[in-house]
Amino acid sequence: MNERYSRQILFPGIGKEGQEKISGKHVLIIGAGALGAGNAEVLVRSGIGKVTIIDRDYVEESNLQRQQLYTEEDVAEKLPKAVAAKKHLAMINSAVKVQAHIGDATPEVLEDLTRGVDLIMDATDNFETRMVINDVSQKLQIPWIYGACVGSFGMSFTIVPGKTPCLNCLLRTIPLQGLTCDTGGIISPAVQMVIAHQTAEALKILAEDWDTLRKTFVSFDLWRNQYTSLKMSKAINKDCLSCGSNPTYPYLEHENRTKTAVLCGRDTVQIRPSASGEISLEQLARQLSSLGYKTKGNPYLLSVELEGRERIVIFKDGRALIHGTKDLTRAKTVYQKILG
Amino acid sequence: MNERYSRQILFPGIGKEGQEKISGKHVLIIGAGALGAGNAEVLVRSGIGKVTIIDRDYVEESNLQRQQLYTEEDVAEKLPKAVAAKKHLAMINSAVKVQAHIGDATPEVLEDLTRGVDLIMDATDNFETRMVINDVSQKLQIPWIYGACVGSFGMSFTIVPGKTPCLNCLLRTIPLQGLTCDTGGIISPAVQMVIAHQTAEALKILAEDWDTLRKTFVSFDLWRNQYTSLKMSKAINKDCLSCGSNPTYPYLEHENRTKTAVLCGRDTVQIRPSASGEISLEQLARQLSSLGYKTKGNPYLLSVELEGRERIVIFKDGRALIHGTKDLTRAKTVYQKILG
Amino acid sequence: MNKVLFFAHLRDAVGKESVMIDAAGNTVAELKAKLTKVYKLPKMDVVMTAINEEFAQNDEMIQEGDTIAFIPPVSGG
Amino acid sequence: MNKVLFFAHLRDAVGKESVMIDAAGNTVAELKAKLTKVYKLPKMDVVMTAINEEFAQNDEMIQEGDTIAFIPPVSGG
Repeated sequence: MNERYSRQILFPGIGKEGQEKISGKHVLIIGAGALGAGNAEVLVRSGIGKVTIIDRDYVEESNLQRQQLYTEEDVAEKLPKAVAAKKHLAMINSAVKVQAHIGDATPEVLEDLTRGVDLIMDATDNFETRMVINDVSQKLQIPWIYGACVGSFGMSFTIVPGKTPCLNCLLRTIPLQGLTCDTGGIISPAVQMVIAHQTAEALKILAEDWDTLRKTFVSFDLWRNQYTSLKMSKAINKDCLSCGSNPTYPYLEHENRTKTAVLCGRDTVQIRPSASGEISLEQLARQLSSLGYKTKGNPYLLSVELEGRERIVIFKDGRALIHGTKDLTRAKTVYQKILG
Repeated sequence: MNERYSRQILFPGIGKEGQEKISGKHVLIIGAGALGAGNAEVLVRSGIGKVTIIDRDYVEESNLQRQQLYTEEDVAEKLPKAVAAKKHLAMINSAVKVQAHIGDATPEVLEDLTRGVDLIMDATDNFETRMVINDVSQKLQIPWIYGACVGSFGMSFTIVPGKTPCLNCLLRTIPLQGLTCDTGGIISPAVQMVIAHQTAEALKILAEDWDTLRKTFVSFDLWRNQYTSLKMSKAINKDCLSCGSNPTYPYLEHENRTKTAVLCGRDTVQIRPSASGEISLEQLARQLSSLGYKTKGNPYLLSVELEGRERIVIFKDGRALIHGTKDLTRAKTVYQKILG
Repeated sequence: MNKVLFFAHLRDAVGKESVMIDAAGNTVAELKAKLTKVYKLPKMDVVMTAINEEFAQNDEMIQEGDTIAFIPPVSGG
Repeated sequence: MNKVLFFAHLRDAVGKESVMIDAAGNTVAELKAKLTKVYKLPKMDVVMTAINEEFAQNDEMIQEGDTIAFIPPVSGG
């Protein structure tokens, strides 16, 4: 082990002792897209003991521009991302155990996968799953590292139960209309920058160098040359339902989840989001048309033609019908690609 | 092309026009270590037209902890890094032309490789080569992007001839005794962070979005949660011999180069550095012993046992004898690993 | 006067990185409402606010000279 | 007084991230010489200096209240 990790052991923040700790740790990575593949590659190269990756998607051509690990062959084979990631990680470091899960990160699945892990890495593409991660993290007292990016912009925050505010303290409610990589685009350097921050924090946690953990919320824009780190102690909410004195872990409860249902006798799925609020359909229409989507709307709903034969109809309250599919997971993916 | 790069085209800073420009560009990457492999992967995924990579080293086990692209198989085959990089890049994006050069980045070679390229990415591990890159960049009026890291610390600066100060303005002389990854260690997140900055600047230059170029010198420490960006206009030196009004490109001249010579009849190479100054042998001895090297010294010289059967003897003026090899390139590699 | 900084798509909506505005005596929520009107910003209720590089709640009062930054959480990954 | 920040291995040599020192009226070169003596720092001649987040030459004069940062260029890659 010494030769392989010699340069990491030379780094005083880790050392021999830190490397031994890292090699016994188990990390759960939620998502195997750009952030998931990148985080997994760094951690596996660093010599962690075990990594579990969950993802519901397969590798597509438009992923290759920013999602490391994946190759043209994975696209040709339409490999599930979790499987493709596992394959490439094994070639990079055969000593690390990699467990791949293909499927939706529902609260049940997440709670199950999280038991026994030392750290959760956020690499998902929507706030609903992040709020579930946040509740599971608080319930099981396991730290997680938020990371997200769109365009040239990105952010990261390390959440340690009992020590830092949690995501529910910061947001109080799930943002209903967020920019996603499918509406705002994404460049690979922004992905790399989030990965750099997430994995640095991860190595501190895995090497148990707790004092050096970043306490600030980092956000940056690489195209506009901005970088800020915010002090977060004022964000702690002692009445927070996820991390306060009387937690109820609201996002693990059934009524707060996105409801998906295949509409009877039709090739259509209905999605009712957990977030409540009102969407500006006008603004969404402008944004999507400028991206080349064909849209048609009225004050009550917006209809958008998607790639392939699907069409999504979005109502003001965030409810949507995805026409052209009966696949619940596929419908949810489409929904979150457009609405975040 | 549209589907593959769709998320990058969606990003307003690049767009359709930017993507077309990127796809016609040729980038030269000097070095295929951690920064070289990472920069190459990002740029090749981004769909540049052509990339040329030069490196003198082969893939070793201790590289895998931070050098993306490379696998355990590359180590087993002792593949030259440039060749291994080319192999993996072809699987990632077969449409990008990749040219691999195995060898030392001497001034002649660099000047030759630089003709016709649009941008030079610095991914080398020593200041001597960087000063040569700097002179070639000024002579041929081609921008280059400085990047370096050690431990959890890193830095980047974009040098555009005629617009920004150059590396010779900043340093005035080559630092003789710098920390290297072989003496200070390195963690992968620091590498990723430098890559994020270098490739963001690269995409701006390749997409010809000149106004958004970062004008500041960025440095950061991910373990200590520091980030600074320095305004650099005061660094411009109008008498600079590399970028001033009467440039002589001093680092392209023969007398300013590291001199290597096989000592007659012995299994030893002598290295005489281009930098002038005095080394603190005492400090170097302390540092190397703390890293586990066996050292022996007196006020005039320091002898260090290396991995394998080599031994290096360093004199106060930076001159060194590398015993146990007749290979000039190997000797230079050893020297720069210890002295930067 | 107060400097107000906009990040990510808020910057695009406003058209510049920062504006000078007199917000002393306003709460964060009041400033958000004011800006939403002037610049036709997307809904600001979940946008994170910082006063002088420190996270601020919606009911926090803005002082003369404070620098306010609005950072929209993003979901991509 | 002046705040002096140390980056990378300079920080390790000094043992802390910053020190307060009265450097007003000194040039950058003079401050470097002073610090080299006090903290047994490695040679400072090629260490980059910033005054108030702006690159400074060795002959630049330090003013009361300036924040000075020393950033050693590194060569790893």
